[in-house]
Amino acid sequence: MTICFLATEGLVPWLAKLAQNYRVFAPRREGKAIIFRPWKEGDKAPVPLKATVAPKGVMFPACETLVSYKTTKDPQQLDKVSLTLKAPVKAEPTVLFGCRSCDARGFVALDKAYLGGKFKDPYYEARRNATLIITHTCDNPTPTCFCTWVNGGPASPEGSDVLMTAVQGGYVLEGISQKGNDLLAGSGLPDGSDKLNEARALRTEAAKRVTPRKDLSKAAERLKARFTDMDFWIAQTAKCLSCGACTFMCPTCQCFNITDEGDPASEQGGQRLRSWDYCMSPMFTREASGHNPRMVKAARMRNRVSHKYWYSTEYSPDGRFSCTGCGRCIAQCPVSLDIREIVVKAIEE
Amino acid sequence: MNELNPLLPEVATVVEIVQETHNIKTFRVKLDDEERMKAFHFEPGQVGQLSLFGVGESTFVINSPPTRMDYLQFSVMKAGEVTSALHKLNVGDKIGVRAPLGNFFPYAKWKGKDIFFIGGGIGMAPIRTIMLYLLDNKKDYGTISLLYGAKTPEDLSYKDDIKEWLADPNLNAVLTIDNPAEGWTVDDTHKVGLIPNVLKELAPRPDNCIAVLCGPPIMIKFTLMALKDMNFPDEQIFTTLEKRMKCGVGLCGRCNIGGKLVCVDGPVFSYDQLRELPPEL
Amino acid sequence: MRIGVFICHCGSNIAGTVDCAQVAKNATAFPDVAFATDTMYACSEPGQDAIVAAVKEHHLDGVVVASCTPRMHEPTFRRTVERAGLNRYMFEMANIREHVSWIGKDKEANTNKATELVRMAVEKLRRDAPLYTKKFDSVKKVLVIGGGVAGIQAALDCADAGIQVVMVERETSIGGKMAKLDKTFPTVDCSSCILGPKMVDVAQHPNIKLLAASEVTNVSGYVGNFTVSIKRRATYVDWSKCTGCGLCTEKCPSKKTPDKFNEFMGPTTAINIPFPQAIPKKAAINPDYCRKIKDGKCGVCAKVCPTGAINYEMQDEVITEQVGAIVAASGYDLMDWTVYGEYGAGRYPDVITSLQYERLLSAAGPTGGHIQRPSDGKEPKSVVFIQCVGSRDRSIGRPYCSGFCCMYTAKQAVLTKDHIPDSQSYVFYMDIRAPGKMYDEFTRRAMEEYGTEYIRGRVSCIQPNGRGQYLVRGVDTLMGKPVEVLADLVVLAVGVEGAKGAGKLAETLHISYDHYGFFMESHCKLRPVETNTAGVFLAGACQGAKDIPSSVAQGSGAAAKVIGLLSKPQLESDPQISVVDIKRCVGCGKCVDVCPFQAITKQSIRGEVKAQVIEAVCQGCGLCVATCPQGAIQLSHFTDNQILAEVNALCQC
Amino acid sequence: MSVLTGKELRIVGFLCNWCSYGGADTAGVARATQPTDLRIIRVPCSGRVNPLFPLKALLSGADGVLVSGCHPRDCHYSAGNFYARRRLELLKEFLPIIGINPDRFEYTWVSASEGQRWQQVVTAFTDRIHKLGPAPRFKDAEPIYDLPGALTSLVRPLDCGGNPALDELKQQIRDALADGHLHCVVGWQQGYDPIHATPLHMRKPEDVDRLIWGPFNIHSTANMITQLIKEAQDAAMVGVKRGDPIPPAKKVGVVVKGCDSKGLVELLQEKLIDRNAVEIFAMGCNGTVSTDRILAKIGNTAARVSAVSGKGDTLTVTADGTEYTMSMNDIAQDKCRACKMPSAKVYDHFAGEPVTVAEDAVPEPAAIMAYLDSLTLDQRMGFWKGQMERCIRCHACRNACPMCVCREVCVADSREPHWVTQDDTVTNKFFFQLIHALHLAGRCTGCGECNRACPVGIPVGALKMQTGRIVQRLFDGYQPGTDADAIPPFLGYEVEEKNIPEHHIERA
Repeated sequence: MTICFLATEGLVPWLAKLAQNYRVFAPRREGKAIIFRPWKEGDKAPVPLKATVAPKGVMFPACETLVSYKTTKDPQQLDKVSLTLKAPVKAEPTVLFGCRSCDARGFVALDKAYLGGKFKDPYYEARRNATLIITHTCDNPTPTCFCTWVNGGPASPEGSDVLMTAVQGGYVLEGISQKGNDLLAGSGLPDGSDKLNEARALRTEAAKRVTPRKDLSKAAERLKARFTDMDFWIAQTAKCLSCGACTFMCPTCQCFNITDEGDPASEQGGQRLRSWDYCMSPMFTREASGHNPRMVKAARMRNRVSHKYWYSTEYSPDGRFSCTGCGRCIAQCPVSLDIREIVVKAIEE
Repeated sequence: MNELNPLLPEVATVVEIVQETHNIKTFRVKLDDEERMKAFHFEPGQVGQLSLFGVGESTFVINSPPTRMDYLQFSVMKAGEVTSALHKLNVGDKIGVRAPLGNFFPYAKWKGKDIFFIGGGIGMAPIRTIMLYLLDNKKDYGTISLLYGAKTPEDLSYKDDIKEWLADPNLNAVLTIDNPAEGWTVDDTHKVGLIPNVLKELAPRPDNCIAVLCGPPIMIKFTLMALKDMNFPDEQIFTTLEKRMKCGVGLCGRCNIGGKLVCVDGPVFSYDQLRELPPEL
Repeated sequence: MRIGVFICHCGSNIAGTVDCAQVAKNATAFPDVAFATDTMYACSEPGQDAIVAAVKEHHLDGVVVASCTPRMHEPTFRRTVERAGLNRYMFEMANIREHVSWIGKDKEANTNKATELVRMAVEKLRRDAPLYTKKFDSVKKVLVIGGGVAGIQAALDCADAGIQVVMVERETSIGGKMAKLDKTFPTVDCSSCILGPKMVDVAQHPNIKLLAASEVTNVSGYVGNFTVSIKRRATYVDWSKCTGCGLCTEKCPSKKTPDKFNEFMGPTTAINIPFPQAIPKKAAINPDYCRKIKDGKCGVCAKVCPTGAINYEMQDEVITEQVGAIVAASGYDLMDWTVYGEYGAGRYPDVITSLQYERLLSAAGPTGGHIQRPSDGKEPKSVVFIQCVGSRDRSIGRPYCSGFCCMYTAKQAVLTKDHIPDSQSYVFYMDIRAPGKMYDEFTRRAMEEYGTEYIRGRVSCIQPNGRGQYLVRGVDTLMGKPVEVLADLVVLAVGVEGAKGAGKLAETLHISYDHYGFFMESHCKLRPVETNTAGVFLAGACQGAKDIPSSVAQGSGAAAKVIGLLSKPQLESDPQISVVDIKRCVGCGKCVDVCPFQAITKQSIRGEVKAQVIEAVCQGCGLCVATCPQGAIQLSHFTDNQILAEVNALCQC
Repeated sequence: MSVLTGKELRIVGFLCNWCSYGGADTAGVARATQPTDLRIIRVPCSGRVNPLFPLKALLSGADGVLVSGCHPRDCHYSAGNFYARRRLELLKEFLPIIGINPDRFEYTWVSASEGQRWQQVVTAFTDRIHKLGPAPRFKDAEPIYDLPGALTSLVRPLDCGGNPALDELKQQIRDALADGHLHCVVGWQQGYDPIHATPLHMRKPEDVDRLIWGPFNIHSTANMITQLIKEAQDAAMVGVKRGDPIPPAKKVGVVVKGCDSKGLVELLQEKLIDRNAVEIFAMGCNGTVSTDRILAKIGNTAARVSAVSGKGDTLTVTADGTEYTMSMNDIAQDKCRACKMPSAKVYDHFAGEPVTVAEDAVPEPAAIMAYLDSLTLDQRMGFWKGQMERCIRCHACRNACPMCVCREVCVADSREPHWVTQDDTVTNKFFFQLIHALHLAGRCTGCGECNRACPVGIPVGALKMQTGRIVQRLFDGYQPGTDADAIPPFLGYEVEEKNIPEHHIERA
């Protein structure tokens, strides 16, 4: 394991160096929000806080082209039309800088969904392989954070290539994966092993500040038992607005829509787009016939909660939740709906 | 399927269109890449995604059997945006195909058994593929029967096939329509009545018999009840599920029933499998 | 889809400034276009046949024609594609003549513009769906608005064809302007002698219901099924009892009532019958001058009336009629000539209008047919006629020619000489416009036989000379020198405009009108009696200045259109109407609130409220579509996606 | 298609078939030479022209858009142009807030006979657009990411102390619930910490114990109402067979602040809810807070708040063991600073005394509006570009809006009509916000829920405030949600619009 020390004033030059070879995404403040944006030389140091929106968009953009399509007419024979399809599966070398452990762990959950099944998602895979994740371990868990409840923690290394912990005068960088170690080894940064203990102490301190842990080990079993308890779900969901804030903020929500936009016969052709979709929308499962297996929002909430704490445990070989406890869905919910409360109630009541 | 990119369709050409009923058309398509068409392999019950670029994609069962590979056949009932647009296609038009997708009927396990097919309306499409496949391999199976029902005689698809089926000595085919209609003479093979009722009349024996039923949800519901009344065990009843699908390859997350994804874990389920799933159809 | 595109040259009308072949070539690149060509005259028989042939040969399922305005030939080409076996709504037009070739000469820009308009039409057509008309019954009754000679002709022709007619006349008698005329040109025969019998026919025709002293206040509905509200003004005389004996008018003490029929050339009584040949010949009280109604003191007429027809308590009444068609024949009025300060702006009593002069000439007029100056009753010996007062004068915003003034002025000059053989008439004119049959000959007679002195030039001013005469100053532009004429009487040929209140009537009828109150015909040459509102037709001078023969001809023309329309057993509805997508409708009812025709109602489908369009009532304005926030109601053929496609065809940055 | 480079600009016209299209024909017949830039889209009536069409054109590259219809009173369809006049005037006055020069959009009336005038209109408008030059493109604007932090002054003193009438309110609700005629009552309870409240659905009398009232009751209860009424109706239908008479549904109770009640009134105005379907419990509001402002005062967004107490204008927050005191002046929500209706005027129960504001009190313009007004057109375009870049299209703004009743049939998700695509270009994302704003024109009660709900803090409410300003000016101070009998301005018209002048392009 390579351990380096990066002085506070060395951060921006180091990022500038990275930016020469990678697209660098880092959090910056925009209005009240903190957003991951491409970082360029000349930009300020990234904000050392949890971003408002999880950085999953770096691997799984809010909207991307799956297939470009275009038809071409034979000028000699106008009704002879050929169809050309292009699938731009490509990824630039990328560094995701300054996400939290909960964000990095989100990619592990997404890996299960996109790379763990019968078919792999080549778009995600390409970007995942091309991306190096430098995680800024968490030093200020918020009241909505609950990473420790879902087997994570403010400094969980899962999903990260490099862990970075703020210490006196700078940062300790620890290589976690081969990719991460290689990056640090070639970085020319001084050794930081001597600061590792300080970093560890700070992390332990941070972990203590996470909202006291509740035992969710029975979640899958209890949710299964609750499935038909509609009164429970209606009561828990009453205040939900059915918007997509929770799912779009979420580091693990994987669902997407596919739509064709643009006319194949037009000069510029069209694109088959993949865009984020949200299971709280009544449109999500509505069929052409009008039939909708999840017509009421209670059924949709049941699906969302069950997916995260029950279904995912079935399809993940390691039985993990599809939730990293980042708490964004609580903090950013317009009605402050608390998913922790639902799961705990489902278990306890 | 494109091995590298399961979301990238292959270009295909519509070679023939059959108007089955007022709202069902059958499309016969060929992949443009002849090599790939030759190498195309699928199992009965598997589905394909047809793309009409600029409109979208939709899932249909491949209802020609794997034993007859001149073309891939899909039957499309007009319902939403994609199916309506498909209905406007002409022979020679280009579409996209992603196939085969999903699981298939476990016909290997059915060897030596009697098979009773029950198809309602557009649900005849998945039945057609497995039934023709089994008929092409008749020696491996016992009695093969078909009960195919529709609202009116005009709503019966595959009219050319039906003539052959009624004449086929290897198949006991019975047709039914919901209400009496002019020109529909009731006899041993032509009935009037809802599928569950006619089924009870035909009274297939449950022992050593596999029941395969496909059709609209309401028909499935009552036919299942009828089969249970006739003591068909859960594991001998098979059906196919339909859900709103987008990716068809287990990624987009909307066709789940509990932890199962209909697009990759289905569409074929036995009734005992279904009972294990959360009740969210 | 397989679309065929046809670019019309329209001879050189389009091809002169648009490269039609290039436009056709450009069109081949557009989506779904399977065939594109240019054609000399798309609307001609070979042109249409070529379209039919191309549809069949190339298996087209939609056609775009780029030619003139769709307001002209859209119906033509719809029939063409129907002949080719397509639904007639699988057709779009691009207007590359009125909107392109005729308004600019830059061939490059025009060609580019035409290409884009074709592109828009193609994009719209790609989103068209076949539409099917529905049949509906029509009311076999026509409303004729205005009882002048044009309206009378239209009413009689319709009535003779067996159609019920409701004739609405604002005044208490029909007859219109023609009834006020003494003689008519060029034959100088008596106006009331030729009009009178027709007026009587109206009164007596079993198929005509005459509503005088009435005005149309509201029209709703649509072709074949209009509902018309008619306000019948209180005349204070029960016409069912009035015999028209005239006793009341003899005894009426209020003898200073202005006489509208006589163009205010003399007073009349508060209760009167406007003229002897009035139809209906019934008395009516002018409430502004009736002493009983104003002050409650009098009641003479009630006392003398032998049938007890007088009713001072009478109220206005509103009548509702159902009709299938409407003929507007509201006629003309003279413009307000007092804007001419140089002619005295109305201050000089002996400067009068030509229509007032007609009343002086008329034996039934206030002077009994003797020409007397309004100021002193003397017979004028020198009469000056001034032409084009309020016609062809841009300086007061009246650029158009009133058409018939040249002729009646000649007539009046002739009649002046007949009445006062020792008189001399002068006519100041700009040009003499006498294009009708026997017209020019007539003006020649006025000059040559009757010695009328025609002076080509405008009058710059009229000044009283202080001795009871007027000094008329002008320029003789032929001689190139100033002219002065001393006149006893000056007659102004005042320009005409749409009748007072024509604008309001047009709004009631939902038809267009111009600045001058003239109604807009559907096509200036080919559809002169139709309007753009189906079922509403025009007759007479309400459409533009017309003399009697033209008004009569147009009255018959309008009648022919009405007869043609109402003789069909059923009418076909325009299927370009609104359609509700009940899956998207949330039942908020905003469409119901804004629909100008009450064509949308709420229905309950499985307990949920949804909007429903009443197909026969919807007129296809699309207001509901622009109102529905979720786009659940769409206007067939003008859907949001179609208009968006047109926008997108133009704007893609 | 592209414009003829150097010669032409992109000008789109929407002309009604009966008058203006005919007028353009008449001009053509008269060979009235005109500039070639204009492309005409024929529509049946100017009333068909949804203002979103011109807006879409302007956002997609049009340099100018002209709408022309029949003269007022002369509409082929009687009244289409009366509605159009209001809507198009709204659009014209709306454009500056998004950085589009309103001169680029014009509407006028040309009759079929006015060929000459049409020539003048086209010539003058084309000339005007050429003088303005090619329109700045939204996608090319220089983005501005900052937001103004200024606070406006309070229109009345705010108070974060308890309301003594709360017990009275609770008793009213308990009694009503005990009576059994209510499906449920919506109010507020404490959320996951003392500075976060969350909606409370009271179904049993004992649920009422959790009801709170005070500065944290930020959510609009009006938002929930249409769905709850539907829920109550569905509940009544349970067990009812087809053909049976439909039993009456239970009422839905709702606890309201003054601003919430405006939402209800607007819903009543639009006949979206039935007055008999709701039971309104009201109490005077002394102002609510912005949790962001509280956290900013504490100086740590991760602060753990253990207690709050309010007294008069001062709020004391205990966070991470430290007490922070703050004034309502510094932490109140923007809408409360300008609120002139703290008490509901339409209610069934009112607890305590209504809170009032002086009739003549004049609120300061919202800080965001003052800020936008201070920017140039280009900067405003850049501002929206910068803000909208971070929009993730979660539609919380829409779902939190009490007036957005389209829900699952919202045009954001529809392809028929296809107003917005799934493409996440900034322009496309912004267009949805513009649709939302224009759909709310004359309806938005200013509850500010769209702003508050936005997880990434985009001030989308400013777009609606712009429509609010226009509506107030055009319709004599009209305030949506204050009169249940008033017709919303864009669903009505006056034959003579006293505040909408006729636009004479040809004389420009």
